[in-house]
Amino acid sequence: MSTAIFKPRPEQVAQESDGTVSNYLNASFSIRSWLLTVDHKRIAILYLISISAMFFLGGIFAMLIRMELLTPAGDLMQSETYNKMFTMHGVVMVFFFLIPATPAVFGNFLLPLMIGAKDLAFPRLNLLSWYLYTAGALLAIGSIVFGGVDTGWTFYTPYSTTYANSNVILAALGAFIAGFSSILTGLNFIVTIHKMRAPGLTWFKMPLFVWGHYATSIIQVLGTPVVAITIILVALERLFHIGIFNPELGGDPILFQHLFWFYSHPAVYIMILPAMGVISEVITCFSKKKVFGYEFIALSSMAIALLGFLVWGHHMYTSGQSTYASLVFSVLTFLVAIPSAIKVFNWTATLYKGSVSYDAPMLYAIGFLGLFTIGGLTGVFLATLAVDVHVHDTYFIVAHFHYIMVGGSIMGYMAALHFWWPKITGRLYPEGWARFSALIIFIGFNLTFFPQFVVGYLGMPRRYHIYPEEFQIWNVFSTAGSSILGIGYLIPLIYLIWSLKSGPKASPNPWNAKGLEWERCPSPPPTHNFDHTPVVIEEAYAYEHKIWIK
Amino acid sequence: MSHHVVPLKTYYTIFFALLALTAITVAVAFLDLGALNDVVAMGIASTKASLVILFFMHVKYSSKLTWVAIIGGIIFLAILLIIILSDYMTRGADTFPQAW
Amino acid sequence: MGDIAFFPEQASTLAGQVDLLYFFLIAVSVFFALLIFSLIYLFAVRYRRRSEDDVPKEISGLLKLEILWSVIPLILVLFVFGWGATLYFDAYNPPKDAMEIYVVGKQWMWYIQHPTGQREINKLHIPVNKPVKLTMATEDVIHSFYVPAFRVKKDVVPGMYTTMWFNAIKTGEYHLFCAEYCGTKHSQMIGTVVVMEQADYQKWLSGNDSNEPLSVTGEKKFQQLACHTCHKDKANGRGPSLVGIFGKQAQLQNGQIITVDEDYIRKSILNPGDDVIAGYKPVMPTFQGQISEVGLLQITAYIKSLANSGSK
Amino acid sequence: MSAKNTALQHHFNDLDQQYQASQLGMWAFLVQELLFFGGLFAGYVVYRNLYPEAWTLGSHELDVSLGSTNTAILILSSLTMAMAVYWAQKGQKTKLVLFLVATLILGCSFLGIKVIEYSHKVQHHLLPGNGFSFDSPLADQVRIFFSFYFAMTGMHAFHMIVGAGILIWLIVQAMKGRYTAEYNTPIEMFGLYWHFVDVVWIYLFPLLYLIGRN
Repeated sequence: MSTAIFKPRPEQVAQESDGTVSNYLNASFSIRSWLLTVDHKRIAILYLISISAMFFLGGIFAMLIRMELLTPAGDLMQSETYNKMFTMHGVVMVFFFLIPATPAVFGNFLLPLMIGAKDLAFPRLNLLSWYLYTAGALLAIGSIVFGGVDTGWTFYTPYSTTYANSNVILAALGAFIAGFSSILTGLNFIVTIHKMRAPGLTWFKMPLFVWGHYATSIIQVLGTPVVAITIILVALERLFHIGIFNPELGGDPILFQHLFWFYSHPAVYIMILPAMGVISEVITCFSKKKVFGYEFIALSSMAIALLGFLVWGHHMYTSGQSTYASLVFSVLTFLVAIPSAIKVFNWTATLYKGSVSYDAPMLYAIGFLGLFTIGGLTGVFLATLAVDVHVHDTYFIVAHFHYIMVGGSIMGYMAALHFWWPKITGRLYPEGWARFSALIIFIGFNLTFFPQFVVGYLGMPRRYHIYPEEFQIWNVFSTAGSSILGIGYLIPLIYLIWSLKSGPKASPNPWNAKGLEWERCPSPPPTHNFDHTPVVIEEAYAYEHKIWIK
Repeated sequence: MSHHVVPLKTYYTIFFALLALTAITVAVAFLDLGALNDVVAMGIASTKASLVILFFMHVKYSSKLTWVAIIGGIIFLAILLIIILSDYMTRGADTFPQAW
Repeated sequence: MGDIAFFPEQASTLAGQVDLLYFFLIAVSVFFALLIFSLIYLFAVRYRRRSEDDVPKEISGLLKLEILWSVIPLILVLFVFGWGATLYFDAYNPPKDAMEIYVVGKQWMWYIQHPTGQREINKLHIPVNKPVKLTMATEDVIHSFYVPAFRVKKDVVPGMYTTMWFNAIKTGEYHLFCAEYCGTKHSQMIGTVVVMEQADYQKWLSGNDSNEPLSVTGEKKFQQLACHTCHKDKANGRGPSLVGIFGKQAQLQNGQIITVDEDYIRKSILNPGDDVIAGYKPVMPTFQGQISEVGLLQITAYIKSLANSGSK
Repeated sequence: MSAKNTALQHHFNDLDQQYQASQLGMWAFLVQELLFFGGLFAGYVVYRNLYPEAWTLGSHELDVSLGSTNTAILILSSLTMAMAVYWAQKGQKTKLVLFLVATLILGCSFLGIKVIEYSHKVQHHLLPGNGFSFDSPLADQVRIFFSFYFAMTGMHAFHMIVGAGILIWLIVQAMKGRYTAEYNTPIEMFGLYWHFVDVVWIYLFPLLYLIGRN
């Protein structure tokens, strides 16, 4: 019986009738056709490769940090090097993995398919976005090679502008250019969703994946430019000492924090909203049920996007910002927590009276639900003024945002990777290994980050190379967990690449899912997506209706 | 597919209105109105800006979506300016009444 | 030390209240987390897929339920907001009678200056059950004075004084950390806060009374920098008389009324042209870069001592 | 008409959908630019509140006559740009090219005046950085005014230079008869960009040149 679970079910494997119809992958094999492609599906593959590379680069920095923190003394590396490790871990993971991950890979690939369009609104702009991303990534890698940057991914002034002597400008420019890639992707999605929906596809019939990306794109377009100009001002200040952020010349370092967090808090919603879109798709498909409260989930994505711009000050409660402003930010932060809570309740209610199956994507989705709930609840701790005064800049904060970013955003990314892998590559991944890796990642994650809540409340500050002995036990748990987590992420890399060559060929709809990308085009889809533009007649996730077979 | 074509005459009237407003704003700047100077300067600048946006950029005749985009952008710019200013304005008021 | 720590000591009046709020939040979070996890587990097991072609009943949503789980969390969080805000006010509004201590953060060490003259590095001796107010400045980048056992933390921002206060209720030695990343040795910018009984504290004070009170050093620096040539005791000098002005209201040239506090004195020494007192010309030269933060604290202490002792 | 389908890109159903997509894309881009300049305006607002006297001193160093002529030039270039769009919609190629060239000339003369102003500032050691000197106790704060002056007008001039470059490309395309009454979207989109740059200057002029002139 056990092997049966891990063998692909008959309807998952491609029948002979599908034959080797030409698709976007075997349309042509020349390097030029890949590097100059304007097909949104190929650009998504380019992003998948470059993003996975940056993810593992960031992961290496994470492992080095955790190894250093195994012992209270700073015995693995100098403090100078350690500061560069956590800075580069932050910069690579935030700007080059979490922000682009789900939108650039799955948004690019699936958005046109889900709304019945032939491609995104501006295909050439889409390719430009990938080149901007790659240029930014190369600049960041350049700053690592030339000696790294040690200001923390937040580049706080006046340290980053006056006192740091590492290549701050190189890393900041990398983030600046990658920011424009994010802006152009967001712009592309907004126009595509508004203007290129298939006939019959009204706003409230669209899949929630599309709603999630619409809300994300609004944040990308409205938030990223403010950090772009802030990075330019930091570079000007560092090169010419123009005095804007330098207190000796009359500048105010807290202004930098305001401008930086105006973008960087909505940026965390850029990271989580696409993952939420993925979770809505996966949970409905694997419980074979319409999502519970469709409008509430869709509108709470928009509420998060808009309210997300009002709350950045909760990063600055102890920064010398006025008490009045902290009060206002605290109230608004509590308001933005409500839509996230609504989403979690709605996803849980979707399982009720469903027919739940535990394929790998569903395991990741349930993992997301659990970890995102803990992440969200600890966020309430940080919104509370009095508690944040104690835990600000300690490992409690590190644990909170890793629960949201790794537990939420990356679990959602892995769910998407496994759920749409047959559609993207036309191959089935080994189900057994996938479930095993999901379990390992879940265990490794909790062992890594839950002890950090404890040591955080004990008062261990962030970014510490050396710490008092009584915190060691929690750091040993955390380092042990991180090695399990590291292995957990390597396993999918192996079996997914393995499946490219020798995985069984996938049928157009291996999960019997609803959605244009499953019902109306083969896997992998042809370059022009649909032979004739589909007409949408049914609600989203109408699992009571017959599944279309292309 | 002629998107709304604005007659030349409108362009000329808007052009002269903009020049006149520029002259006014420069003239008013030299009068001593105290704090009112900034308010007047911004008022005139906003009228000029809305003239350019409505007529030169055809927004007066464009779809509602364009209006939503513009007003959305202005609202988010206002959020940035007002909330940052609210911090600086209340810096001195840290000693709140203990009665809280 | 060296054994396993599970929970930080509660060594200040604030610590108990913050922990109470913290436990309340844990209780609420555990309740909601368990509620959600058990529901997920229940539904996932109860409604697991028995055969490939069973078609579940379609439920598109329930408005009442949606409102329920929006309003209840809203009320809960607003209650938590209120509780957190009141504690925040206590934490960041020092009582009037608090004992003043000056702290200067310098790249990678804490320099602590008692008004009675004692100077310490990375060490802070304070009496138990006595509110202590710290006025903090930094010579270079942003640091953050953080004592986990007191549950208080405040960034030290260059260009302005930041203040915080605590009232230690348990004697002993507690960790002092720098919580805002400030460069290479950020993790070595640590120290200990030693809370002593009143008697031991007096003995410690007299033990190392090696140097004179802060205000005396301040007066020497005031003379040495020739401030007294313009700021005379009576109001007949080119600058306003500084006798008895600390803490009082003063009118600026542009009619604005400000209170003369440490921040105003510091800003007027570094940017004299900025807020000039009404009736005086902006002729005072800037002392930017000539006086260290410690020197500024000494002069401020001297001007404060002029406030209550009348003309010297 | 052959021009019609060559201009229509494969993934759009018809030219109107393509036009609406381009227009929405352009407006999203302009909203993003608004926030980009917004960061600078936020810094301006904060520092003008912190150091009002220094900013008045700094503003008095600026030449109002040059500033207002520049404003007039930019408004005129907005007019010529709008007329270029008008004639593009009418399909009159020669008039279109004429007004595009006029807009280019006006844009370049605006930049010319900026070069004059900047060189005047550099001679008077008002360029922020080590060379900056200003004889007043508020020298540091006046330096912050000038760093915002150069950051804002510099970023605006950069947008003008990029605009001029695109303008040249459009003129070449227009001369080749690429734009007809049916298909002139690039001209109209560039018009939106040019008017946006003009709107930014409409705010920059009073905020920088006309502070405390009484």
